[in-house]
Amino acid sequence: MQVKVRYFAQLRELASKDEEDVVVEPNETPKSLYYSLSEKYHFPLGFEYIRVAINDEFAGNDSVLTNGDQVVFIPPVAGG
Amino acid sequence: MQVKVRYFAQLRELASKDEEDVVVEPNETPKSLYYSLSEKYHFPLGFEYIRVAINDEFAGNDSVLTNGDQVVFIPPVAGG
Amino acid sequence: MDETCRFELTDKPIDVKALRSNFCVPAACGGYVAFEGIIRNDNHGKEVIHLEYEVYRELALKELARLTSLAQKEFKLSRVHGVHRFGRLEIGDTAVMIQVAAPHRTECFLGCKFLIDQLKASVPIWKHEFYADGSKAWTRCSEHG
Amino acid sequence: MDETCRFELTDKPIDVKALRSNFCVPAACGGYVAFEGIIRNDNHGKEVIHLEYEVYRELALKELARLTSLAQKEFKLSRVHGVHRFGRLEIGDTAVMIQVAAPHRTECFLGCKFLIDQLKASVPIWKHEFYADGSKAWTRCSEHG
Repeated sequence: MQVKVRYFAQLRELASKDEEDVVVEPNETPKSLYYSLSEKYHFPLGFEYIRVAINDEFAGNDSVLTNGDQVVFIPPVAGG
Repeated sequence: MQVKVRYFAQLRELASKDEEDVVVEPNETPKSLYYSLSEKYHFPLGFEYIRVAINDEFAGNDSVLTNGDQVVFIPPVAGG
Repeated sequence: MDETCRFELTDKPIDVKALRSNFCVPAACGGYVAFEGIIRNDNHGKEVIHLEYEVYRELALKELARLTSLAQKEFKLSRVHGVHRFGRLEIGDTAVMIQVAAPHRTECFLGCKFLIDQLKASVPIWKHEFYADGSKAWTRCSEHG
Repeated sequence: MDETCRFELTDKPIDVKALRSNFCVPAACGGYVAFEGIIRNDNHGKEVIHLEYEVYRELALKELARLTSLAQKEFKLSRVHGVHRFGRLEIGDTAVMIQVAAPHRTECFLGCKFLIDQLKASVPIWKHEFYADGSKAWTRCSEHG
């Protein structure tokens, strides 16, 4: 199965792209996906600093990805 | 000796004047002056609701009036 | 009190847009907070038609200057401007506007709230409310507002 | 969320005077509070030249709507308007403006502060700071500001 990952802020810079399709295992969790991308792109932040959004909604850390999901890993925010 | 009393808000309305000169005893206190005016003009507020200003400065309740002082009895304020 | 902190009295309408324009936020400031107190049409269930503020000008200006200076020190405000109107005001008119700027936002909120709270507690200004039923009253409250 | 409460994103300069004009304070409201977050020239001692805000638009708008609705209920606000800018901003530019009106002033201060505090904590907006020494950084802080 496949999900679309969108990147923002420092993760976007490190991945050098705004988004990409990624093939994942059935029942893959955001955490394991994050760590595999993190290895590829050298993301400096541990998963404990990341919030996850799936299909433009905040998602729990125990979520399970399904085919076609859009996933965003949200590094610490700094609006205002 | 004599002091000038200025009136504001409901005290001004009840006294029907903005100010007046009042003859007082030497060592008269704001409290005794207030109660004598209160009797004359039927001020409804006890002295415990009043703050005193002498010569355009807040004054303590234990102040003593001196000749030529300007005295204001300040009913509860309601700015803002 | 230096020029960066000022609190005035006026008998003219308060032009909040002009006052915002004239309030220059220093480059070291990340936060700005403004409070406006506006005449509402209701006080504890009585319909207010208009009202009149009366002020003991000499002492009010001294007390406002003292509070402004105190707020500046206490909350490390870089700039404060306040103005309170007196005379006759209609529903919807601005009675008071307070603007503050500071490096950080928390101090802006605290400093601005301190100023309006203290103003209501100690500055010799009185409010004469005129009601729809023809009655009128010198209001006293300061806990609501 | 009804029309009286709105929080937007924009890539245009924030015109605080126009926004104040367009913010109509209901007749039952005695209090109005505005917060402006302004780009300052210094972050923890480093001289900032300019910065860029990046936003995850879809989720940011949802989260801002949730917070605005929550603040309205929690603090009984009659009206809320907020706007956050994104893209490149210079020193002195307004990054965010939040206006609230309510019957009483305390709720105005609390509601407005709640909104900016929560915005900084949870809304997916990021700040890329560019410094005088040529370096740059994605800032993280939310406790100061």
